[in-house]
Amino acid sequence: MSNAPDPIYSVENLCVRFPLAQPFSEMIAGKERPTVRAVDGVNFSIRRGEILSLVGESGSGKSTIGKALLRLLDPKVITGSVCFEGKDVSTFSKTDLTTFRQRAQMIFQDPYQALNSKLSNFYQVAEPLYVNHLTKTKEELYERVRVAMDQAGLRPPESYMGRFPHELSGGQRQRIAIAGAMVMNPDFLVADEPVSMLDVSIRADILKLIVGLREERGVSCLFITHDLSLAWLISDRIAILYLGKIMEIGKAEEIAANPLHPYTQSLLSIMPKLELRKEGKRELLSGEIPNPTEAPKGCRFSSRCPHAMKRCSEEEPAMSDSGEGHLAACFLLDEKKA
Amino acid sequence: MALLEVTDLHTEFAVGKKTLHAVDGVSFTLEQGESLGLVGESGCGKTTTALSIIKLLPGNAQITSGSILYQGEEVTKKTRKGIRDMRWKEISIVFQGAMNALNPVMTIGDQIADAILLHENLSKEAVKARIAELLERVEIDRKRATNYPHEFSGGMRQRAMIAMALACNPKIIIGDEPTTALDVMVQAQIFDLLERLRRELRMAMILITHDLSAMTDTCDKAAIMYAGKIVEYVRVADLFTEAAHPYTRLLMSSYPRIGSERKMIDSIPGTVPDLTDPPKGCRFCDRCPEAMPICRETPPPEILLPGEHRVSCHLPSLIQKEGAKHV
Amino acid sequence: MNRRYLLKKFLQAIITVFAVLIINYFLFRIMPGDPLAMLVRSPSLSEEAKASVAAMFGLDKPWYIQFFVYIKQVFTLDMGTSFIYKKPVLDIIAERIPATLLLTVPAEILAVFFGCYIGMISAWRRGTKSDVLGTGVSMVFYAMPTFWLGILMVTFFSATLGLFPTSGMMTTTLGDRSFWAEAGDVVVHLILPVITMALVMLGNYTLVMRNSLTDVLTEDYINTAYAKGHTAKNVLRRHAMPNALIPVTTLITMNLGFTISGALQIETVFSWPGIGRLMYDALQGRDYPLLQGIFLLISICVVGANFLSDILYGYLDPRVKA
Amino acid sequence: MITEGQIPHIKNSFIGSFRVFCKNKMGVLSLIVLLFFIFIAVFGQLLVPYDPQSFGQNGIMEAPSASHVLGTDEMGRDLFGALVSGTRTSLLVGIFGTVISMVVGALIGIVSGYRGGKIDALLMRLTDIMLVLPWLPLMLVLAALMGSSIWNIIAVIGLTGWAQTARIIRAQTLSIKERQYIERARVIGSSDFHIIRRHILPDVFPLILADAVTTAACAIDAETTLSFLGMGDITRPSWGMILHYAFESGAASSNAYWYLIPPGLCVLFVVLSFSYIGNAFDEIFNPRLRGRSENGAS
Repeated sequence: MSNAPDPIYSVENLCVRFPLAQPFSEMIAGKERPTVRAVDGVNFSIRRGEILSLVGESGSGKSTIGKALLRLLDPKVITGSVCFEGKDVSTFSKTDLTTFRQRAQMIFQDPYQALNSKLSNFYQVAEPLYVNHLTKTKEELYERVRVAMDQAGLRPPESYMGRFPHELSGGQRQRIAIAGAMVMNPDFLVADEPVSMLDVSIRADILKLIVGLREERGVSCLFITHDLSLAWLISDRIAILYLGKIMEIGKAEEIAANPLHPYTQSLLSIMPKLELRKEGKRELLSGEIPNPTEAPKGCRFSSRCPHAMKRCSEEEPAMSDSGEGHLAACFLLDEKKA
Repeated sequence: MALLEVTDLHTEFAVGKKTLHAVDGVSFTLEQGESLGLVGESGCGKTTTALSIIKLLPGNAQITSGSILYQGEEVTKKTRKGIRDMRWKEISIVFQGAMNALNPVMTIGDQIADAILLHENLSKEAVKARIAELLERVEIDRKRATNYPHEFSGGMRQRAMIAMALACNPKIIIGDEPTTALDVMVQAQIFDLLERLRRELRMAMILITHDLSAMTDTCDKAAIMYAGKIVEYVRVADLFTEAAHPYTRLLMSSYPRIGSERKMIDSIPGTVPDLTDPPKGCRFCDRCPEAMPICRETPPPEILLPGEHRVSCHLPSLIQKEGAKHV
Repeated sequence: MNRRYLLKKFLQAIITVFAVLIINYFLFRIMPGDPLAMLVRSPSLSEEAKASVAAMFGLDKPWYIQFFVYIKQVFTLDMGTSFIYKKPVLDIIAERIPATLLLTVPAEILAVFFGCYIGMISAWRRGTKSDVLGTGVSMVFYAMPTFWLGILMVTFFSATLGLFPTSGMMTTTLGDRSFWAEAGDVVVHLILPVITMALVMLGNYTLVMRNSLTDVLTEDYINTAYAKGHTAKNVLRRHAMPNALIPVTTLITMNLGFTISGALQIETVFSWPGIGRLMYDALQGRDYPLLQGIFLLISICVVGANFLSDILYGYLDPRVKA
Repeated sequence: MITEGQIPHIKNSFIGSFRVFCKNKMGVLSLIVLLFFIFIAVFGQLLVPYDPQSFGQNGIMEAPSASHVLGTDEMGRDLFGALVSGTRTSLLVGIFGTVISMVVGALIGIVSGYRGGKIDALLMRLTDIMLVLPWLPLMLVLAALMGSSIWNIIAVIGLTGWAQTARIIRAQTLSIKERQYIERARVIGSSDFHIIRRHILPDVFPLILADAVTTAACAIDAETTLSFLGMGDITRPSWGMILHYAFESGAASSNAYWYLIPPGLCVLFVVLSFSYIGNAFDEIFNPRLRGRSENGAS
């Protein structure tokens, strides 16, 4: 872990509002488009060489945050600031953006979809170099592709280059995708559920690869997952998301050993432990995560919280620090302190 | 007499000119009220095994040998009518991905009624009352019987599917990856519900899953399948301490154990063998860290260990284990 | 189906009708070169007719006034006077509508019924001989030029076998007859054109039904139905067909609007005195007011049929939301 | 060691697709029929012993004989010669009309699908309007107003036929746009142009091809109908025009089968071939899109 004081990313009060479908008639009438808040005021930072995990169910906005970090969303839908090395990504000039695209990369969830099946593995890995005109000679291009594939564990690289993604297994494809990200020597990586589509038996390889990049090259990473136990396994810190907002953030060990927010506690209790479970140990929540358009008032978790009080549906709890950067947004914590 | 007894089941698919041995000599028994987990990676034949029981196989698949005894009757010899009468009334299924498994143009109530009326001669009112009771059992408001599937959330659809599966009071319920594509919390809810209903209604259950961890809270016994065969058959209570087959043990170490010591999980290198041309020895030998020369040549013997524990492996430590019996 | 969906579709239809009006306007006025010269290019036009064209289209006024006059004419149902028939366009069209309906309605019913049936059998027995035959025959009729099939029918059944009259709607030389004798005569005249038209439309419905049902049969809920213990026939009847019929029904409704243009060829070949034949005559005689009126009528029929199909879709498919 | 130049970049899917195509018997047969007609269109004139426009020396309405394989028409012209020169016109209209409607349709479809937003809304409204316009009457009116030159007919067919293509291409572009490899292409810094050229066009192209075949069938059918209804180009006789003269001269009632059957059969064979090839393409490239409707086929 790094002691460098300046974070590679700092995110302040990030909100993302997606416009909903609007009839053509209303569009020409100039009516304001209805929106849905996918991300609703999120603050966090990622230190150099750190792996931060975003954990949440579908609809929690975790992938949207990942895209916002990489400036993949329409700037019109974003408010708040996302700073990469102290500079707001929305203010990037064209040249800034070109450098930025080389330094921040992404790994996708589905290795079957993230690679264009009509292009060879070589091209998949070499494409970033092509589109950014990063290599001058063919030899240099070939060498960089070879090194990246080797690093991604595709050995020998030559045996993969001429083939196409559909000739490979899911794990090998994900390695191609990782090689395609590594070929530019990025400093930062968004890994969006990189193992959720893979067989259990090969998840470890991909996770080791990501951890290895951090260990050997100091690559920082935002690891997006729905699986708290995977987040706990590989990351330094974990942020728990619920309906577009961070409920709890802190060191991975802290979150696992001493969860503060009721949502985290419940998530933790249903994680499989591969041991005989004692009766009643699971704290199941009722219902499902509401649609972001119908988020409850006050604390957005209040509609499913087993400890919900009257206050919870009236006002929204602020993040409170319980020491060592372990923060949670819940009124129960205030009561404990008081 | 066991409720369901499957012996040496072989089911094959015709793929072009080749034959794919999807299920290759599978045996297990299921007692009344018992739940069995069929676990394995995708393509190892677990769904085919389950669907063979009610002969719900695609046109290019066929049960080639073996016997399936349901309440002492041979299913493979039943007439079409006999099979149809058995489906849903005796054995029902909760399919994966309830969005597609429910008919989009019928209301939930009508779809449940469709199943009831097919097997029972009930009055309109009785059917209506039954639907309301079923929906409440799965914690859905009875008024929502008039809703269409698309008006339900993912978890609710799966609950409705469960209600439909219970419609004719079956003795066995098959869950075919019932929680894929659902959120972790909803997954836990569905497993919890299935487990509760099974106990209340004293049904037997076969749970098909690729996720070893999902099954451990729900099942009494686990059958670990690899490439069309059951490699290990063990009580879940013993699984964590007694797992004997190298595949089972590797599979167990590919899950992180949150709360204990942080240790990187393991992977199983290599890929599943081609089932149109399976290896002649042990099917796991290419990926097994403990493979011996004999593993490539001879199929492993089945070893009976104490406590209904069966393992198919050549490992001497197993063969010579105390109380081990050869089959 | 909710109100918003209906409203949205209704608005769309209104916008489309308006667009059609505009296209219609420009189509007949803003052509390359001098519009009057363009319009009266036909040498057979008399001076009187030329003057009436100029007056009717108001070509001496600025274009926005012309457009306003045109819109006003449309809304007051004043479509001008036909060159050939020297009567108001609207009256002529109204006279011809019953004949076209008499032809198209039975043809449509026959085509829908047999097309859907053949399509259903083809999909259900996909790959068998009956599928290859059913699909093959449908494709042949689908690919055939409509008028050619009509001519062949006339040649074979009327000219060679002498079974049916070759053209027209009734035999005019017979003088006064009872109503039933006249009706019988019309039916005899109707058989060939109706069969021809039904055969031509049949192919489209067969193929759509087949594709739709084939897709439905691969869905998971079909498997669920089998697992419940339904017989194959019941699965088809209760679970597959209700789903497969949704796109087919909307297509059939949508096609209703196009039926008149299909009738054009049939009516021409069989000299059937309907809207289609009228349009052919108007084209031959370059009768622009009449042509414009018919074109507007057909376009609005199509827009109306589309709107109807949207409503029907919203009614049949519970998934449709605004 | 392999050098970069030896490594394939883009999958040559043509050979693979062709193999799949070859398994479709009707598709292969249709392709052969079509190639035969194209051959006739190009070299056919060499086979005809008579000048198609010359008349007077021959008998009128003669049944087929050794000197006139397909007989003669009411003005004594050799019908075999007319049929051969009609092939050229019909195929010309079919091909050019298709090319225009494909270019327009694909352009609108890709722009609409890729850009989205207001441009998309506007273009799709336009497409919807084009789709509901009854195109046979529209073509007739346009042909009547613009004059019956073959190029006008091609323009009319091209400009009325693109809407269905635009819709299909837009739908496909939308679905491709949502794929993760497009997102990945953006993450690595690709320009819109690069994404369209490298990722969208190659994926849309098979669909354009499949749709082109169907459109070609419609275009030939449309030309035939236009000509039959007397809106054809008199200087370039086509199959439809032969049928027009046949009908006008009362060939139906006088049972002049040699005058009526061959041109219709030619249209039928060509249209049917295009349809079967289209079916085969659909099965290769996009089995899910089979259910689409053909609006406006009158």
